[in-house]
Amino acid sequence: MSMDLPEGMKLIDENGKRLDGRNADELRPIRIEAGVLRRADGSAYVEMGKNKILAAVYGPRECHPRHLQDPTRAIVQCHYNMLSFSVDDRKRPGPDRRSVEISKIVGEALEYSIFLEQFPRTSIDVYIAVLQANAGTRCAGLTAASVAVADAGIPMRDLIPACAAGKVADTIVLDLNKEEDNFGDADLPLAYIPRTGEVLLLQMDGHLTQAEFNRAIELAKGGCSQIYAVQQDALRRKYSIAAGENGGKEEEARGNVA
Amino acid sequence: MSMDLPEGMKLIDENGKRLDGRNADELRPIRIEAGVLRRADGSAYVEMGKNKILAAVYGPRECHPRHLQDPTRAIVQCHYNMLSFSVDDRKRPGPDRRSVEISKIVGEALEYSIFLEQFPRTSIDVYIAVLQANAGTRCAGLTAASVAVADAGIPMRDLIPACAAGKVADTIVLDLNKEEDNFGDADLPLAYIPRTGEVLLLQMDGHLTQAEFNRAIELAKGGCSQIYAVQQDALRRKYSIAAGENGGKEEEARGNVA
Amino acid sequence: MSMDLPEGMKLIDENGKRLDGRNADELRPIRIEAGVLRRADGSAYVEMGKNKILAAVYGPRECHPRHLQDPTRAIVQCHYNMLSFSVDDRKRPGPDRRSVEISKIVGEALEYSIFLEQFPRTSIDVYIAVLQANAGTRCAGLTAASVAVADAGIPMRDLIPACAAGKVADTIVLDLNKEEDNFGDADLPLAYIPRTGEVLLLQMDGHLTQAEFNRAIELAKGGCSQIYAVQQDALRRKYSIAAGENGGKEEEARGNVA
Amino acid sequence: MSQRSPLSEVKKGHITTLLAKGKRSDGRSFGELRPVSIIEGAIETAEGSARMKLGNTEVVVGIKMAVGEPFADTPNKGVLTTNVELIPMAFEEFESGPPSPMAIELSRVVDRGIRESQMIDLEALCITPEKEVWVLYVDVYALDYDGNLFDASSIAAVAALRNTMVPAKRFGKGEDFHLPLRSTPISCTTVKIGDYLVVDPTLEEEEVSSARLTVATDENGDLRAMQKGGSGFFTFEEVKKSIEMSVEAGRAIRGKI
Amino acid sequence: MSQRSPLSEVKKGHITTLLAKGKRSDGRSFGELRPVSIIEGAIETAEGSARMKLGNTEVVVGIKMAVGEPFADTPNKGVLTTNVELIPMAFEEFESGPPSPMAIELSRVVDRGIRESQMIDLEALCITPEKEVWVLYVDVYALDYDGNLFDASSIAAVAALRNTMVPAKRFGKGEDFHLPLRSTPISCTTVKIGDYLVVDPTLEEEEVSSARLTVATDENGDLRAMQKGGSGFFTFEEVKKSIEMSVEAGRAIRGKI
Amino acid sequence: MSQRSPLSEVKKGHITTLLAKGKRSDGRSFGELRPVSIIEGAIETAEGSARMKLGNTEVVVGIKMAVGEPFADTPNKGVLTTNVELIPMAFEEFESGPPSPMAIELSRVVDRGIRESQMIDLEALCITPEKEVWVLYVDVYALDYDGNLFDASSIAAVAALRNTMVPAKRFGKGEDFHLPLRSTPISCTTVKIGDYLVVDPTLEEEEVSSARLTVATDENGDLRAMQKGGSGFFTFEEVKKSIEMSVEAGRAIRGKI
Repeated sequence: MSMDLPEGMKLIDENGKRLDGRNADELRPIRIEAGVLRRADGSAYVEMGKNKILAAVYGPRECHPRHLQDPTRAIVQCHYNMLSFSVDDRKRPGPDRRSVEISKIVGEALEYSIFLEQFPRTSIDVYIAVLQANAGTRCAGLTAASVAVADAGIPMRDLIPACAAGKVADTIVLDLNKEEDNFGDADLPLAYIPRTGEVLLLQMDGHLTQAEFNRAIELAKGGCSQIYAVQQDALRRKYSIAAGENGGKEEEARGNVA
Repeated sequence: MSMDLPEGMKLIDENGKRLDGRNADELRPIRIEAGVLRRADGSAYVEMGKNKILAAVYGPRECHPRHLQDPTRAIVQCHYNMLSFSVDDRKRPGPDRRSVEISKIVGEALEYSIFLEQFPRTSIDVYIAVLQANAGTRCAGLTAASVAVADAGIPMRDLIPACAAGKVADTIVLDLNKEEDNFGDADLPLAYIPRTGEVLLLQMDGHLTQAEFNRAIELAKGGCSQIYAVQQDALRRKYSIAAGENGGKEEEARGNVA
Repeated sequence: MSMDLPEGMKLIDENGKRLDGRNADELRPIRIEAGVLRRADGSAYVEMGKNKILAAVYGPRECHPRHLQDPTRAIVQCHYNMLSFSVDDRKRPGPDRRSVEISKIVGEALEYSIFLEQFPRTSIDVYIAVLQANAGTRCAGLTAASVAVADAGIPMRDLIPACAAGKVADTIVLDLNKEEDNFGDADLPLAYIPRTGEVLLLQMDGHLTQAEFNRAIELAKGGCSQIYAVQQDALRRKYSIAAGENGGKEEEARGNVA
Repeated sequence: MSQRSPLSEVKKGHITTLLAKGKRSDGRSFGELRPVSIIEGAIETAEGSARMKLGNTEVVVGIKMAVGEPFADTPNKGVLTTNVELIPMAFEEFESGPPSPMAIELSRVVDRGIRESQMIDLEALCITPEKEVWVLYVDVYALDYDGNLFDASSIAAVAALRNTMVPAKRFGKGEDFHLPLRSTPISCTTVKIGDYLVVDPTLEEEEVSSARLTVATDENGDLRAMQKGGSGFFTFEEVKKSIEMSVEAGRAIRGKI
Repeated sequence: MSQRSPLSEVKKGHITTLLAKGKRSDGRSFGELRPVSIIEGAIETAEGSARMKLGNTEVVVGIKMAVGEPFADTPNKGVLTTNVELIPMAFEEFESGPPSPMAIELSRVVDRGIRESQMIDLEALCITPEKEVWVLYVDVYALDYDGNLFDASSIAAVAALRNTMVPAKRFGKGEDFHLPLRSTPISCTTVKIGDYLVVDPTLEEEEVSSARLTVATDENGDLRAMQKGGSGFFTFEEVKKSIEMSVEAGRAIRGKI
Repeated sequence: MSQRSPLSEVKKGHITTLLAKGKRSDGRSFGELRPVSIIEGAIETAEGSARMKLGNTEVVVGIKMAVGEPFADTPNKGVLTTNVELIPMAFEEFESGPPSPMAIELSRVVDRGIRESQMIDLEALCITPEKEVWVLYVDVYALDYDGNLFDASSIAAVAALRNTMVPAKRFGKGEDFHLPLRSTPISCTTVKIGDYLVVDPTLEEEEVSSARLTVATDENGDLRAMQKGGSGFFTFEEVKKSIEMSVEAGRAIRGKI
């Protein structure tokens, strides 16, 4: 949000198209695959525009460190991690403050979605690895993590889709990409369960009037609904492939939402 | 002790007065309030010249980390902490080596004053926060911490007052301020129980003949006696206020020693 | 291995002599003393050329941290440590990555030599301090540590001698010194038990044909055999001195292998 | 908020019963802040400072400035660094050592409240583009914790910034001047307990709440930053209600700094 | 490898029994690698990259470059930094936090395989001697762990280096160019189980093995780096046999990158 | 000193009984140091060094120097850094990792003994004011611990400084020269056991003592640094007696370095 727009760059052109050709209310292409890792109990891979994100889930398993154990339910420990080469300037490996904050709010959203009371004293460990980043990684990461939890067979209330809306060149748009995030006016990530209308993650940076806020929320809700369908589809494919004993080809199993 | 005296600065003027107008054997104004925090089990606030210091005590409580537990008595864990903005150049938050050393020697002095045998296996945790520093913070911190321990209702042998003496421009003086500490020749912090003559903290930096040392000790003893009276007064006020059910106004409860 | 040879420096002269006057197959002078520290359970001091190395052993003793405990046998925890002033440019105290790697491979070699099954749940802690370094410290450190383990009276399969061979100015040589290590072409540290022909440590850096490799191995084996004799001698001296109740003078007890 | 002991279930029951009767345990209405007291300029060694009580919650904020280098991607802007320290003095569960996730979230929310609202004219803190800019440290310390550190920290930070003098003279950069400020964002936090929303929660209320929404608004009631926390959910109706309560409560605070 | 549970004794018995019959539990011959798949250039934000599967073991490698200062003792050479991260995503026993000894050994062995083989022409990465050189970060992340990270990491790193473009334009240093490379070292690891030697061990095989030998060889079959690990021993005969197996298996890999 | 096991109560009884008879368990008188041996210049890679035994306590000190920047508030003085490492080799209770409070107190007391006594002419270590000065690292390692590391460390550090050559040639700053020194401070430590004061305590004596006083004196018997430790007390009479014992014992040491 903090950078000055480079000379000559137009975030929205005269036809209302964005830098990558999208309309204001359009998501970037999204692809989700469930069950991509062998070692983890559950896993998922998400490509959303130029974001490439892996999520893995281990658990419910013995809780480490012990003092975090809750005798009444499982805890969720979420670790969001940007790989060093996922951004333009190399990031030092290991968690920075931004990662810790994202891990916390993504973990809280996941907590709500899981029937934690069924697994007292255990930990459900969620690892999100951002292989390539292009704005919106916390939402894509939560989207992936939720599919990975389902892939691990952990009983859930529902899947959690997430995406951002924001304000760019005085226009409220859906799903900001990197340039829009850098040079835009506001960003509003949302995680929301379409079936129940529950908001599990909500942040806002920048400057929005209350009317603009309402419009942004509407766009983000629409985005979540689309992503929710892709999440369900990924799991269905995984299970049908499993049922058909690898009869389906992976290429066919890919879905796009334009 | 290590800096060169700026040109034209006179630490002691022709009338024997110091930069802040004090005589050689004079303390800075000191004010102590007991019971200033709600959450802590005991607390105290000390202003001594331009030093502003808070102390809080928690305990006796379960000992963390466990391996420090002593089956025969309580342990004292003291943490001296200079807030980042308490000095001219911002200090990075967190303990540096100086803080660790001060925590150790202040904690050892407090240990002696507490009947530790009454609380085996527990920890008494003492936190000293320097909000504004102007030389002499370890003594003012110990002075505050001892009042906070008393305010927590922990059985004690006695209160511990502390103050420094030193050598400035060839003169032995009481209670060095920042300029005197920076440009002086010696600093001698002392914690001493006037009633029993017990020395609990003693350090010396700089250069003193044995005769100068003896003179400095005499001044510091006198300073401790004055501070001891202010400590007692702070506790008396706190208890009389408590007894009078907040009948006294806080403003009246402040005392000064000039 | 990575530095360019300074102009005019000849690592091997026209007579086949090395910078320090040695022949290609010659070790640096080596001296070993067992039992040099009082507090440790076992200890040894090694000088090998300009390397000066102390090793100390504590244990078998209670295993810290606990989670490393093995109910079936002792574990070996080895810590290789270069003192800050042991090299030309001061090294920051504390382990760097190189130290961690060396600790791991030296510890693994020692593990094999000890009858670990006799001491379940315990830890055998080995500390190697490099006081002065001049290439070959991992081998000299392992050589010292093995004597220290024996000095601690811990039941062992055998002593472990170690030394390197390498390639310098197109010649395969034994026991590289600092200049040869810096400007040479390959380095091959080896730990090997002459009696059984067992290889316990083997690394190689640089560039060797397979024929050169075989020649280097032969040289290193010869070096190990010589060092093995010095190790045994050090222990014999220690025990005979002990048996003779300090009747022998320390100076006489020193041995050299040229 | 993460561990639920049986005790807190009892507490929760009691608090929820009261709320159902329209009452809070300390007698406030749902949208009412606790008493606020702010002492500005309390720390002479700082360029700006504020010691603030919000009910029994107390924080101290000090601003320090120095001359440093700008970030490569903002060569003509000063540098802002915000840090909240949850020192163990303030609460028995705060620990020394590296900052907890709670402290990091707090730091980042306070930072965004200041940064994204563009409260500070960072361009006016450029001395020589690409070379020298003013670096500004906002350090918040919790001293006594009884809930709602989000608002206590944010508001005290804003108050401290408002009395900050840039120490130009000390650094040989001309005369001291007031820190160049623009808007004054006010942060206000609502928590959800059962189905009820209350502003400025005490620690007891925080412990039994399921979710938290912090909203920073400016003089015009525009939104400048927002952060939902906790593992419970809000409906969109509740989000809107929270925003309204925040704007309202923000107005009350705005007069005091 | 350090702790031997009763379970692994049973496993070891089973695996050794099979080996005595000339078989491995996944059907491979002793000198046979698992199926290899390498996707080069998978990461657009990196200067070079490779995602590699070796059986069920998966790693991703990204190369990042920047302009920096040379080391004082190599003023005319670029700087190479290699790091292997064993993130907990890949295996239930990997932990967050400072790198374990296993991760450090891996990093250093991968680094030496590249550095000592002089694969990269580091002198061609000097911009201005003593002042500016290219700094090259080789970052390896384990994603899925089923044994033999030594070879997966080394080979993927080599593959990533081979598709690396030096981002000269982005740093104002002329046109982008291919990273200047010389030889292509291939690393191959053999482990000893009982008295048997097998290449490219699975995790199960690693857990029952007593010793490990990693050998990096070049196009000519010359040795470029070697690392023995584990608390067991090799005889010299076994060392030579391992080298032969490594050269052989290396040849198989060499065609695939 | 912090934990009192029943064993140490027995030990304390025994040691105190002996002291009441005017005896110490190793036969020394109350004011007598243990045998001292100092090997100066033992480490060739250091600019100066000393390996010292004080009874069974052994330390090694190395001095390293480099060219660096002065501190802003002392632009014309060299920089002194003192560090004591309590490595686990020396004692079963010493641990790897960040320095313990004991190690930090030791480092700072050794540092002050050197710094406040103005032993080193730091102004003579200025190369170019505000730009370049000599940086001096005094690194003390405990090798074998049998009490009184305060004195062993301080005295060995002083001995090492006295044989230090400034490596000017290696840094292109002219000819090497002796480190410019002024006074020679000698540190001596007394502990209180029951009501008795003894110098140079063994580990056993330290463990049963209630308080410690370290006093650094110069050639004239003037005081240059002092540090009381331990949770017991001294009377002023005892402080004066300790100073006398320190001056006396310091004189004995002074001849040996």
